[in-house]
Parts: sequence; structure tokens; C-alpha cells
Amino acid sequence: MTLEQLALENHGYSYAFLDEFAKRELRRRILKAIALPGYQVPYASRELPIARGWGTGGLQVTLSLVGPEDVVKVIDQGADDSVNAANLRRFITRVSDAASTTDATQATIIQSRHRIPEERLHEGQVLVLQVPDPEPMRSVEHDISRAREMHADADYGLLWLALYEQLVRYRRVTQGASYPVMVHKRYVMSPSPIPRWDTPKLHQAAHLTLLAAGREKRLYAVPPYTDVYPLEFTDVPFKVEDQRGWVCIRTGAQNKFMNEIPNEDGTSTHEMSDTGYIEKLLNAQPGDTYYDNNGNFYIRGYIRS
Amino acid sequence: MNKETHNGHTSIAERLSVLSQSSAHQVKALAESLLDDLGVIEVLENRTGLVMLPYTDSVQGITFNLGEVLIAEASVRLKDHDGVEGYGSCLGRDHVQALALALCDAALRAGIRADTITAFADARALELIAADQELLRQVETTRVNMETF
Amino acid sequence: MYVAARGGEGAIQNAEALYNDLKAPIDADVVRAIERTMPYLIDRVMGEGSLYAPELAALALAQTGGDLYEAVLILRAYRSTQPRLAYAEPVTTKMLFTVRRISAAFKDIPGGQVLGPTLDYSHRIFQLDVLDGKAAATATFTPDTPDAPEPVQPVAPREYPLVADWHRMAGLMAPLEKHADQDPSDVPDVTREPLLFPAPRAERLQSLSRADTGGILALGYANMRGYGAVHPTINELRLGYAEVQVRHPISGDLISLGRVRVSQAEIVTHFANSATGVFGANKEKRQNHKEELALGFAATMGWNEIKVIAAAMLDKAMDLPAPHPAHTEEFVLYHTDPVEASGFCIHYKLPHYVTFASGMDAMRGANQIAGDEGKSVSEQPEAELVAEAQE
Amino acid sequence: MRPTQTATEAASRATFLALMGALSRPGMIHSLPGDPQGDELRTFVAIGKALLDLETSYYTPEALLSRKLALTGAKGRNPAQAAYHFYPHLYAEDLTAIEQASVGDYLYPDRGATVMIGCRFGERAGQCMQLSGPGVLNQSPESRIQVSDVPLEFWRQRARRIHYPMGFDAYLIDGQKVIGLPRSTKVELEAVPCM
Repeated sequence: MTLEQLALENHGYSYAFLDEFAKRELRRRILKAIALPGYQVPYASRELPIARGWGTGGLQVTLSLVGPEDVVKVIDQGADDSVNAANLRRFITRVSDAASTTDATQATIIQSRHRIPEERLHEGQVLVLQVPDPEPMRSVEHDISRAREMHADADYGLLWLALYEQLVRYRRVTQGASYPVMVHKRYVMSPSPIPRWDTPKLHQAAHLTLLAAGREKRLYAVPPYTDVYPLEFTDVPFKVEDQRGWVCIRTGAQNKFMNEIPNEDGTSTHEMSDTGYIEKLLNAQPGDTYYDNNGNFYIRGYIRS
Repeated sequence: MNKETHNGHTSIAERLSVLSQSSAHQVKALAESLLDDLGVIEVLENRTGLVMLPYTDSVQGITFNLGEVLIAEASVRLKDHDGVEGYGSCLGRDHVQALALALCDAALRAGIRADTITAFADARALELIAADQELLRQVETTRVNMETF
Repeated sequence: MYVAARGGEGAIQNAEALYNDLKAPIDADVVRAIERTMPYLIDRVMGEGSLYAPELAALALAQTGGDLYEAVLILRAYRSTQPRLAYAEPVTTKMLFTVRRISAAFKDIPGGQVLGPTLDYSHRIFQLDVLDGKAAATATFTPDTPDAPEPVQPVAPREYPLVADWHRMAGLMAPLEKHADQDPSDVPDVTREPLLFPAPRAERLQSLSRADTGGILALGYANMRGYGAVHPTINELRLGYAEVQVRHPISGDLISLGRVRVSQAEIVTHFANSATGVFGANKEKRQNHKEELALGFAATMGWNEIKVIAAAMLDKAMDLPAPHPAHTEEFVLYHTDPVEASGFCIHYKLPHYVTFASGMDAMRGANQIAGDEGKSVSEQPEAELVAEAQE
Repeated sequence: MRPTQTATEAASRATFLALMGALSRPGMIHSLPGDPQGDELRTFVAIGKALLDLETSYYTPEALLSRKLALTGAKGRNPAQAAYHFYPHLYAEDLTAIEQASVGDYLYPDRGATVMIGCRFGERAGQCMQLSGPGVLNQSPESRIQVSDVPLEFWRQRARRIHYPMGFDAYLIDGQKVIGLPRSTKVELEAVPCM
């Protein structure tokens, strides 16, 4: 027997990278977030071997949920194969032994940056959205302590005013992605920089959505079957992106969220942003989608425009 | 190690401190030479981890966390010697060095080859003190003569 | 025309391989050489990485080709995987094995001014002989002491009194408040609880300790140059070694694991209590309006004088009732974390075409309305519109 | 780097997932992992292991459970300070402790306590309740629950103490089964049994 033989093996890294203390803290905070839909829960936010701002908030949530039997889908801008999505998927599966898929309906956990899949998610699935800035009022109040007081007072006057000013100046609301929403009639929330096309998908959804900002150290949730409404004026309804007439060059599909790809002659080609859905359309039978082929949202009357 | 002996007695803790700061190579060799006399060894813990280093603000006197220090640590039990336990830790990530320290600690507590360990530790203590003295001698040469500052 | 279907995975792996290919390979000797020849660089990485592990800091630098932010990130991420085993005994300034200690406030101070290791008075001239292979750089210690013919024999003290204690004895500064013994696990910790404002002083000092040197310097310099109301003097600056002492779990005795390099600075300003608005942090407790010296403080792991001096000035500036925005606590502490700031900066390299498309849609919509009404929104500041429309 | 999950890690995660599922779908019964034949404190201990460590605190009137929860490193605290309350049986006299449970404040409502209550589900003598709020699908079977062994006064107390977003969150536990009642769930007592 030598000293080297006697020494215990030092394997260095925990299951799913984070140590148990970190996971327990995240889990405690996730439960509070679910109990307070749309409310930003502060959390410690561990450093991961991925740069801050590259999805470390979402990644921490995923790592606190994931187990070896999970099937994980990771997307960035709707694509499974974009470099950041590929890298995060490689990391998650490497540290957890979970399987991965590009099929939104087969995944148990979907981590996403900037998109919600076109196919309707179902009960039991968890959508983890990466959040660069959790504060919907950042543009009108940069002091986060003051913004927190405004949330406490449900004082969203400045935000309404900002939307109103856009109307006066441009005759329409010019907010693009990250369209602010009211959750369970209490908290205004940033849905993360998803396009307005995806915003309605959070309303009365069957799945659980967890949103996390690693750098800003806040996480929040939209439980299943919860009211989520975009801020809109009675006479100026909320509008999704107008992509009518755009046809996906790969599938011929219409009325799904498209990427616009510039051509050299100044025109544009269009392609669906959700690559998992493209794959399914080409090779299999896709499930129900949030918007039908005519662009109607599945909950009738929710989008008024 | 800068603590001088009290009344000529050096405690186990003081010797352990010296051992923790001795070269990994030497401590491992020492522990290796003890193995045959220690009987069955149960390694309870042997890992790397962090020690938070608190610091005291000299202005308001409050304590804050300066940062963490990487250490390796080990706990062992000597099954053939009434289950005497030993603990060792050192700066850095060498968990075998920590195990060697824990074995030295257990041996000292069980009174096994205590003379060997003590002699080793006392020799290292003198080396550490000498190194400190040399550094302080060098530092003294940088003292500013106030008339020329 | 398509976004590459399966190009992502291969490209990222090849990109990393190319990065490594464009620098020389590393081995244990290279890492050891970095650790031994660049202690100040190692200290900066460890201080900002918030982890004292010289060997790993050297490896991080070697692995990243010396990209400082990448090296700090590796160290920070490694922390997340390691359990916290214990809390060491709190280090106090008086216990520091001090090798450099100066004060700019007084010509002489109890214990004296000791320069220790420094390049402050060096002429910044290349040692070109090293490149020519003619001579090794001054590697051995040969004290140059013209006014002492014999080599100096006296030994410097290892510990020194505090300059601030002299201020207190002289009645120029409030006596140190007695703080009840605190369980180290109860000390607020920014790595365990998110920073909320106003931050407890412990969290402020911890944040400064792990802050980005460049960020702290920029904000500190803005303060020094004129945006701050503080006119500071360095009260005391120290470099030294702190002993890491932990409790032996069986005997309960303190054992020392060795020493780590630390640096600390105090800066001092006059009229802490005056009506000019320069108040000490515990202003509520000082109702007598006696004029006092006010001190700012900072410390960090490793020897990094620029950081602790600038941070100590910011510590003082953040106490002002209405400081410049760049010296408010929230602004300073949020914007000087090296991992967060650098990570967010480089995240802009990630694709943003969904948000950009959403913004384009809003702009086209607005343009169409304007076109219908006979004027183009393009005449409006377009960049502003897209910015508003994006995240 | 080989990811290996220890049995403890796996149990903690499974317990957490059950709690997360229960809180996401109030009224729906979720199953906690573990041995269904174990002692009656087992689920409370398992929840303690999944959620507690030295960074948080607990309160329980049950001495044996308190000793077991202390092993997690969490601080035993009085009802007003404890983040997690554990009541294997909720007696009328425990309501004074629940009365003190933190409901957080307007700035930080997440500081409200979490309360675990042992009870029985689906017994005919139980109190029938109609649930509504986030996670509750209107007209779904799980929107009505029947619970016994909880003092009636508790429900009135809960309604009185919760001023959304301030309030406490509750889990009802019957053996291996758990129902989550976040503060966002509105509970209406029904005069007649559910079944």
C-alpha cells in the first residue's frame, strides 16, 4: 500500500456541474418564483464555464432541473444548430448525460434564447428562457432599487407613458422584441427578447416557463395556465410582427415566424426561424402549432388586431 | 510558522502547521515511511475545496470576505489503533499531500513514531524561521531614511 | 442562402482548435514558469477570480494565451464546482507579515516607512541584454546601500502598528466601534446572496476586492481627477502575507496552512463631519459635529496596489450623500465585475436576428404609417427607432 | 469529466421536481419519491434534505423531526424567523405559529415562508375546496380537493394572512403524496363534500 493508492480519487466536478448547495439555492428560488408569477426573485447566480451574458442564467436553471433521463432541446434564435445553442447543448449533455433532441414536443426541458417553438408545448414540459435583462422598466428607470419599489407599488405609469409616447411620435407602438406583459394581473414582466409573435404563447400555456438572468441575478416564472397579457391600449391593440405573404424557402410554409435573408439584388428570401419545426415538416407529422396556417392564434380573440 | 514554542513545548497543532507548510515532496516521503506502522487506514475524506478568508476592515472594524483559498484536506482513522482519527490540510490542490498530513496527525495523536515526526517538524520549523528572517533582512534594507525621502 | 444546417457544432470545435494552434503548446514547465516569473499577473487573476490558487491561475493564463478575462472566468467557474469546507480566522492588518508599508500623510510614522518590493522608483528602461543573451536580469538580491558600508544586519519587524490607530489616539478620528464576535458564516457574502442596495459594508468591500482592476481604476481616476468631492491622501498602503488559519476539526486548535499575498490601502480625507456634505458612513452616530478625518478602505487577494488605492477612494466617494453618478454604490459595484462586464460585452457577438427582425418590423410599420401620411420615419433618427424597437 | 449522480442527489432532485410540479399545478396530486412503508416523518425529512442547508432556516413543533432537520445544517428558528415550517400534524395550537409565519414584504414578497402540513386527501369526511388561480385549469378535476386533518380555522387564517403578492406558500402532504398551494391560489370552502 502506498500513499497514492490510499488517496481517494479526486474527480473534481459534480453531477450537472453545480454543487448541491448551488442547486438547492436555485431550487428554493424557483419554487418562490412559481408562487409569484412574473415577480423577479433575486438569486446568487453561480459562475459557469460559459461567459456571462451567453445564457448562464438559463443554464443554471437547466442544470438544477436536469437528470440523466431528461431529453433536452437547446435553441438560439429558433435554431438548434446555431453556434451558441450547439455549445450549450454540448455542455448540458456532457455534464448530465441527458439525451438531446431537436423535436420540441419530445423534449422534457427546452432551453431557449429569443424564441418559443411554433409547436404547442404540453403539460409537464419546462421551457427555460435565457434573459439578458429581467427588468421591463429598465428604459424608463435605470436604478434597479427604484424599479423594485415601482413593482412593489404596481406603479407602471412610466411604462404606459413610454408606450404612449411611441404612439404619439410614430403612430404605433415601436417596441419590437421583449414586449412587456402583465402577469396574473399583478407584475409587469419582460418575456425575454422573444419576438411579439411568441408573446401570446405564454398566456394560459400548458407548460411551465422559467426565465433566468445570470448576470443580473434574477429569476422568474410563468406557471402553466396563467394569465399573461401584453400591455395594450383599448383602442390600439397589441400587434405581432407583420410577415404576411412571407413564404419559407425550404418548406413553403407561411404564417410562422421567419428569418429575413438579404439577397444581393436588394430583395429578401425568407426561412422559418424554428429549425426543429422545419425538420418536422420535411420529415414527419408536426403537432398542433400556436398559430394555424392562416396565422390565427389558437386562443381565439386573444390577439385583437 | 512563526509561533515560537511555549515553555519549550510545541503542541501538535503547531507541528501540524509546520508540516502543512513544508514541501509536499518531503511530507509525502515522511508519511510513506509511516504506513507500515499505522496498520489499517480508513480514509474518511480526501478532497479539494475552498476556505473563505475573512478580512478585517481597519477603518470601521467590520469583517468581510476577501476571497476564497483553494485547499486540499483529508481525514483518516487508524482502525488498528483504537480508531484514532487524524486531519490534515494544505494550500493548493494536492490531495495526496493532505492525506500525508492527516496520517502524520493521526500518528502523532496515536503516539506512533512520534519522535520521527517531531524531529522532522522541528527541523522544518527552523528552516521556515530562517527563510522569514532572510526576507525581513532584505525588507529592512528598503527602509527609508527620512532625511532623504 | 440557408443558415448552415449542421455547421455549428463542427465550427465551434475547429475554432477552439485553431485558437490553440496559433499559440505554442503548453506543458507543466510553461505553467510553472508563468507562476514563478509573473507573480503580479497571477495576483491580478486570483484577486479578480476571487480564488487564491497560484498554480491554477498560471494554468488559466497558459490555457487562454494570456487573455485576462478568459483566465479570470476559468477560475471563477472552477469555484462553482468546489465545496466550501471552512471559514478561516479573520485576518487583521496588525497580524499581516508586512513587507511594504508606506504613508503619504506623514513624513515618518510609528514603525517607519518601508518600501519593500516595488518598481515605483525604477527607471522604466528595457534590459535589452536579456534579449541578446548576454546577461540574466537582476535575479539575485544585492542590496545597494551607499550610505551603509556594512551589509545591513537588522531585521525588519514582521508586524506594524496602524496609522489609523495614531489618528484615533490623537482624537482625529472616531474610536473603532466594538463589533460583537460574528460567526464567519454570518458575514454577508455576495457569492451566496445577490447584491441588493444599499449594500452592507461587508458586501461592498467584498465586491471591491474581486472587482476588475481596469474598471476600478477608470471610475477611481474619474473620482480623483475631479468628479469626486473627495480630496484624498494615502494614509497607509501595505503589501504583506496573511496566514490562513483554520480550526482542526478534531482538536479544535487553530492550525496554519500557510500564507497568501494580500494588499490593502487606506485613504484619508479631512472634515468628515463638515457641512460640505462629506460624511462618514456612520454619520447617524456622530451627532456632535466635531470635525474628524474620514477614511476609505480596500483590500484584495494578491499584490495589486493600483486596485486597492482606487477602490479605497471609491469606498469613500460612495459614502457621499450625492456623489457623481459614477461613484454611486449601485453604479460602481454593478459595473466593475470583470466576469459580468466582459461576458456581456462579448455576448453582442451572438446572433440577434430575431430581435433585429422584430425591430425592423416595427420600423417598417411606422414608416408605412408615415408614408401614408406623406412623411418618412427615415427622416426621424432611424438608429434610435431600431434601438427602441430592439431589446 | 464523467457525470455520475449519487443516490442522495437523485433523491433530492426527484423530491424537488415533485414539489415544483405540485406548485405549478395547485390541486393536482404529485408523488414524492421514497419508501411508501417508511415512518410518517419520512416525507418531511426528504423535503428537508431537498430544500434545507446552512443558508436557510426551519421551524417545527415536532422534536424528533427537528433533530433530523438539524442534520441538514439549517438553523432552527422561531416561527416568525423560519423560512420553512414543518407540521407533520397540524394541531389547533400550531395555528399561533403559522400566524407568525413570514409573509414577506412588498419589496421582497419571496421572503414569505413555506409551510408543509401533514394531512389526508380524498377522505369522505374531508373539507371540500374549490381552487382557482395560476396553474389551476377551470373545471378540471384537480380544481377541487378534499382534505382532512387540517383545522378549519387554518383556511380562514390563510385567507386572512395572504395579501397577494405577500403571503406564505403551502404544501399538503399525505404520505408520499403532495398538493401545492402557492399564495396565488384562491381557496373557497364548500359547504358540501366533493364526492
